[in-house]
Amino acid sequence: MKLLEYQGKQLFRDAGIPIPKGAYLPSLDTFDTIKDRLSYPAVVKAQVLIGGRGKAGGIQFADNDAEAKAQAKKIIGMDIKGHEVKSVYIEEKLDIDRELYVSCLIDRTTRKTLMLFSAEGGIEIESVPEDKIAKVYIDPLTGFSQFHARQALAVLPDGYSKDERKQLAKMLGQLYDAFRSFDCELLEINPLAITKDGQVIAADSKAIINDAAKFRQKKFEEEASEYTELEKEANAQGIAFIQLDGTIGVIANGAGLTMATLDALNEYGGNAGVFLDLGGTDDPDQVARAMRLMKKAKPSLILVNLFGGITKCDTVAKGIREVFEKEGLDCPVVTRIKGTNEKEAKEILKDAGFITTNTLQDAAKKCSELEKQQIKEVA
Amino acid sequence: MKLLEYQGKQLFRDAGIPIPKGAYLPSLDTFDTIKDRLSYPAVVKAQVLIGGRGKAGGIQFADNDAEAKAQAKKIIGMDIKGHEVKSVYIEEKLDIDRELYVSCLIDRTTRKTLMLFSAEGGIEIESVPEDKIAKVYIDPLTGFSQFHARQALAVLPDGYSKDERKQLAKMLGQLYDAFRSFDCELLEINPLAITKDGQVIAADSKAIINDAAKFRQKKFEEEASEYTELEKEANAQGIAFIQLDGTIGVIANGAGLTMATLDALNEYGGNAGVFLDLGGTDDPDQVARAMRLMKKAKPSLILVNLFGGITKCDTVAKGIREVFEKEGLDCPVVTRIKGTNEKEAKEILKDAGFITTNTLQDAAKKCSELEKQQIKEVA
Amino acid sequence: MAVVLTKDSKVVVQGATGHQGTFHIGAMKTFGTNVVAGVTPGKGGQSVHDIPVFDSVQEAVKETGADVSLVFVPAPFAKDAVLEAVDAGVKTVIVITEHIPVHDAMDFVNYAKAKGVTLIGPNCPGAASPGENIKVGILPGMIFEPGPIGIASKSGTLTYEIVNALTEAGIGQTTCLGLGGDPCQGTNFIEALELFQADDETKGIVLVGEIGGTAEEEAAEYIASGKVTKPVYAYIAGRTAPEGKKMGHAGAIVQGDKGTAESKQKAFEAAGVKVAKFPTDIAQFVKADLGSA
Amino acid sequence: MAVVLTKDSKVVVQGATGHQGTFHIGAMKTFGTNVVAGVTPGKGGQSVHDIPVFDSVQEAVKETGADVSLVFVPAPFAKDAVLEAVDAGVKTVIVITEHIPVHDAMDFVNYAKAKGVTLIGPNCPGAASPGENIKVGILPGMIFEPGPIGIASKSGTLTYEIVNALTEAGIGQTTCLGLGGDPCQGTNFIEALELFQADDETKGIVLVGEIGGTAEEEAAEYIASGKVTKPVYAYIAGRTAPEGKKMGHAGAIVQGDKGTAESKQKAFEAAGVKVAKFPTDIAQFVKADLGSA
Repeated sequence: MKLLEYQGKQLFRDAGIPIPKGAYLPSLDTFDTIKDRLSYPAVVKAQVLIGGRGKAGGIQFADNDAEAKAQAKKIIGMDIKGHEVKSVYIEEKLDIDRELYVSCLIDRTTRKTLMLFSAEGGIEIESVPEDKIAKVYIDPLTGFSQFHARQALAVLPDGYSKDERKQLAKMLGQLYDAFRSFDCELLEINPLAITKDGQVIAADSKAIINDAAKFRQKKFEEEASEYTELEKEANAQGIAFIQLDGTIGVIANGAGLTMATLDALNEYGGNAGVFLDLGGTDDPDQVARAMRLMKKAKPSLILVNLFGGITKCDTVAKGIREVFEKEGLDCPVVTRIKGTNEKEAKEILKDAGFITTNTLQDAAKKCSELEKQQIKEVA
Repeated sequence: MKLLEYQGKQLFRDAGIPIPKGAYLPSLDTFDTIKDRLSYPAVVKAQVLIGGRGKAGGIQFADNDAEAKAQAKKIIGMDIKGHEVKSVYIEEKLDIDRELYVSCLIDRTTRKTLMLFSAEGGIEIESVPEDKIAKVYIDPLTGFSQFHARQALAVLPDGYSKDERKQLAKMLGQLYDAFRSFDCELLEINPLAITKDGQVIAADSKAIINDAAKFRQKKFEEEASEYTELEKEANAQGIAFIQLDGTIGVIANGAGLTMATLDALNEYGGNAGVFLDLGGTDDPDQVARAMRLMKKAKPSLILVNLFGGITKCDTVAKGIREVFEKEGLDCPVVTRIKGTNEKEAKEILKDAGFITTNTLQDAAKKCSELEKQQIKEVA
Repeated sequence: MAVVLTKDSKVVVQGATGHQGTFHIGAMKTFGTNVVAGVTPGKGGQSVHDIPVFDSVQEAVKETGADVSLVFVPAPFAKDAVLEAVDAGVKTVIVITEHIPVHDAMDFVNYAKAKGVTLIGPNCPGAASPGENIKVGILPGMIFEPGPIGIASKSGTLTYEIVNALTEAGIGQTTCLGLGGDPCQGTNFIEALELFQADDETKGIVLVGEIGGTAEEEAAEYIASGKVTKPVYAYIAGRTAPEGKKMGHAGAIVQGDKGTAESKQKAFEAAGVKVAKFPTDIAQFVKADLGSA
Repeated sequence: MAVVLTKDSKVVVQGATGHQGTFHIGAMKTFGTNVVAGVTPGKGGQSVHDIPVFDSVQEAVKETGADVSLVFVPAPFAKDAVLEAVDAGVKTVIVITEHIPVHDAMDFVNYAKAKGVTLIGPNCPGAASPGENIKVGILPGMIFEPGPIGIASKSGTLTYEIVNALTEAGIGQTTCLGLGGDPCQGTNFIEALELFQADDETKGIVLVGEIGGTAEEEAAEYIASGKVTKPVYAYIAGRTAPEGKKMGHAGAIVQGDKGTAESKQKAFEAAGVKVAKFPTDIAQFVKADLGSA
């Protein structure tokens, strides 16, 4: 779950990390309720889950309430790279002297927290030279210790005062603790600002909360989402469902097998429109729910690729059959079924008019041919 | 540093552990200021660092303010096993159904925290049969986890409700966290009470805070001490100084060597009155300060046993000489000096009239003989 | 021999009395696995398929000498279960549970590693050594045959396909390790390669990777360094996955230009690893190199 | 050979620029110790006795290949220093600092152990292997001679007495390990016995114990189990210490009837260990058994 900037700032505040004075404006008509929390000059910032909002006009300045409200009005409703702006965050404009960068993320290789720190902030970290980024690995068995802060601050050039270094070291420890206690996958401060009067302060926030930890992270609601409505519906049902650019719906059991099915389809020129992973289920009801989601995505045809292990092919087939019989399927279905109770599954689906194939390659080839035909027919 | 019961209760409250309602009465004349924090029936408890205060009359009951004040008056000033009662703690009398036991301590063997838990509380844990005590080892690398609570609660007999088990599990986790965050060497709840209405509550407290962690544990002041006035003075100067039953003052460098010197003395029938470890110092000023402390303890004679390694015997000798010359020593001194700059040290002390010996055995023997002579002379 | 699991392994199942635990204790016993104990707190004294259930892993280990723990415990309690198993002294922990918070996984993976415990998973199907008559986890038993190939995989069903194709081609397996599809794995490709390289019976190694992270690239580097002398074959799922989407597994995500199938394929090929276009091609590659077992 | 420290050991000193650090870098160099680096945060680029000082252990290890760290860092910062050394990849950490909070010591002792790092101390004088020309810590160099005796001790000066008496009696030492007088030790008597038992050059072992804890009793049990075949000699300080008083060392305390010298002496004697009444008697015992070296 990605947090909007203002939520990330709340998270920082809870962690003791200094943030500029500011207020969240969920909609224009509530402006009066936040007025007394504003201080000018102020920045009015679009709350969207996408970078580059400044260039897109999503960050504006204001010197008084009237201006702030006018800017908010201008920004709310904007479309920034496909993201509609629904709200703004208004905060005091900082008198920034230097912009730094810090983030925590999960390093898969070492299986530790990786803290990146650089004196070059305010830009994408990818554009900063490697030798100007400190990479600090933090073992979960010990947590953050002062030597981690020293390792990070070692990349600072001359000209940082003792007090600034002290504030930074403190903030790094707080960031790590927040990264853990809020179950983050990413927690970034960019820019990490040092003001002209020497205050170290988080000028922006980027936070991703680990979806698997949502059950114990209830403080933040998902206010903006990159998921489509259908994807959200699927998530709620515990089904891995992703909408893609093409038109063919792919159903398989297991994430790896589903990806492999997409890949095979692509090899033959097919274009997948839905990734639907049944996972380990062979509960016909769950399969039927998945089929219904697939129908809603209106695929031009459906490719079912099953490998039955502990999962039984026939019970999966029952779920598919049920939707087919009771609710109908208005597109061709290509099946490839292999493994446990393969024969029984084929028997169940035999008079449904599905196209049966024996290998993934055959199934993918068949689908691609059908898709080309459909496109021709439409044309 | 040992905490008084009321301080331990404050520690528990900070840790979220339920405690009875109560108030600390540092002296009788402040009774009126705590009146509104009392609830009756109440228990008035002597605040001393020694067990068995109940049997000694240090725990009394009261049904109203007048009785409470009267009981406090009776208890304050009492002598319990050599400990003068200076204050009382007055708390609500619990309607106790069952008494349990839990403690955390440092296990030297495993180098982990050892949690002891038993359904048999209210008595010394030493008198509880081994098989009724759960011993749970907690690795500092992981901290407390629910399986530790399950291991502890496994010794509970039948008859504990699900809710009671849940309260207990929670309290064990809180106790462990408090044990760590307050740098304890021992943290004990005995009895851990379950009231007739099913509330789990800490009815008493015993806490020892690690002296080495005092620099970061400033919440609690040392209100009662087992140390003598001279020992406290020595502690404040960073000198290991312990008053013992005998009359011979022993000075050596290093705790092990000082103990070995006491032991040798004892082998020859001598009775040590002071253990004074100079540690690794050879700063003449620090040695002089140590000698002055020794003088204040009025030993009948002084045994100086030095082994010079990195520490130089001559600089130690200088410190001794300085006190001897400027302030005088009114008892015989027996020395045994060995190691680095042994010769120079002997030279420095040669005309001071000290008795010099070559081995620890000789020195111990000589001291014991002198002591016996002194006793005879007095008699 | 085999790696991780041998016929001497004694298995305790954490989360034994749930639906999944009960079913798979039966399936494992059928396969020949020496399941010696189950654990479900509060259900000590019961039994599942004649296997005694204990309240704690400590007790189970004490009473039965179990040295491998299989964890089916639900995600919120999985960390506690793994720490309990490690402290109880088992040598191997296999975690099937999916959707475990990633910081919990980091905690227990690092703790297990520090204590010298081999951890497989989380979010994995388990492991099987067919020649030793042992499988621990949820892998289907009928696809395996004893033979010379070691398999390490991030994906469940996809691996079953590949193993099944190997078996159908007459090529058996020493051990199949399901490493799991989460970002934080107890055992990664390099560690699996070390195990298989050291195992005399393993003559060839199959790696089933997918998009996300750089474990495949690191494995390729390890192979290229000369530390692996046995032939290695690979399949990588997710060549057509779009950027920024988690493809069913928490770890299967291309971020910017990082974690792409293309990068992994290139790295493997540069290290002399044959990369298959379709999962079942692996069996043909191996057969061509080794002949049928 | 010797244990823990050999002539190949490369030493980095944490807290190099303080009074103690500076003095002992000089003393160690004189003894022959290969001190390769110092570390004091903020003082990187300086040097002490011609030894380069770095800002971090990581940097020191990278630049010099140091594999032993000696910690003089003040107590409040000692935990951070040890964690830094362990993460920097050294194989041995020797902690001289005294008065370290016991929970800090538990943390770093467990972490070092989990990472396979040998930790000696805290609150110890260090270690010396005279035949390898190396001492790491604050032990006086002139008392040592190469020879066949291994020593492990809870006490500093007392050990110097005993080593000095051995040397004067013509009996040298393989390695002398100062284990420290704190309740939580990185290396205890049993671990020291394991090391000395495995060292071919060590022909006899001296343990210098004191009141407090049960490390001596456990060592006695370990010896009695037959795992130590070399002769063991012991001295125990604190026979006359009163109950409940910490005798100079944080760990030297008799609590109730636990941790008494009597109990330790009995346990040792039951295990066949000769226990000396006076420190210097040890040399006579060893001489009688082994003859002069």
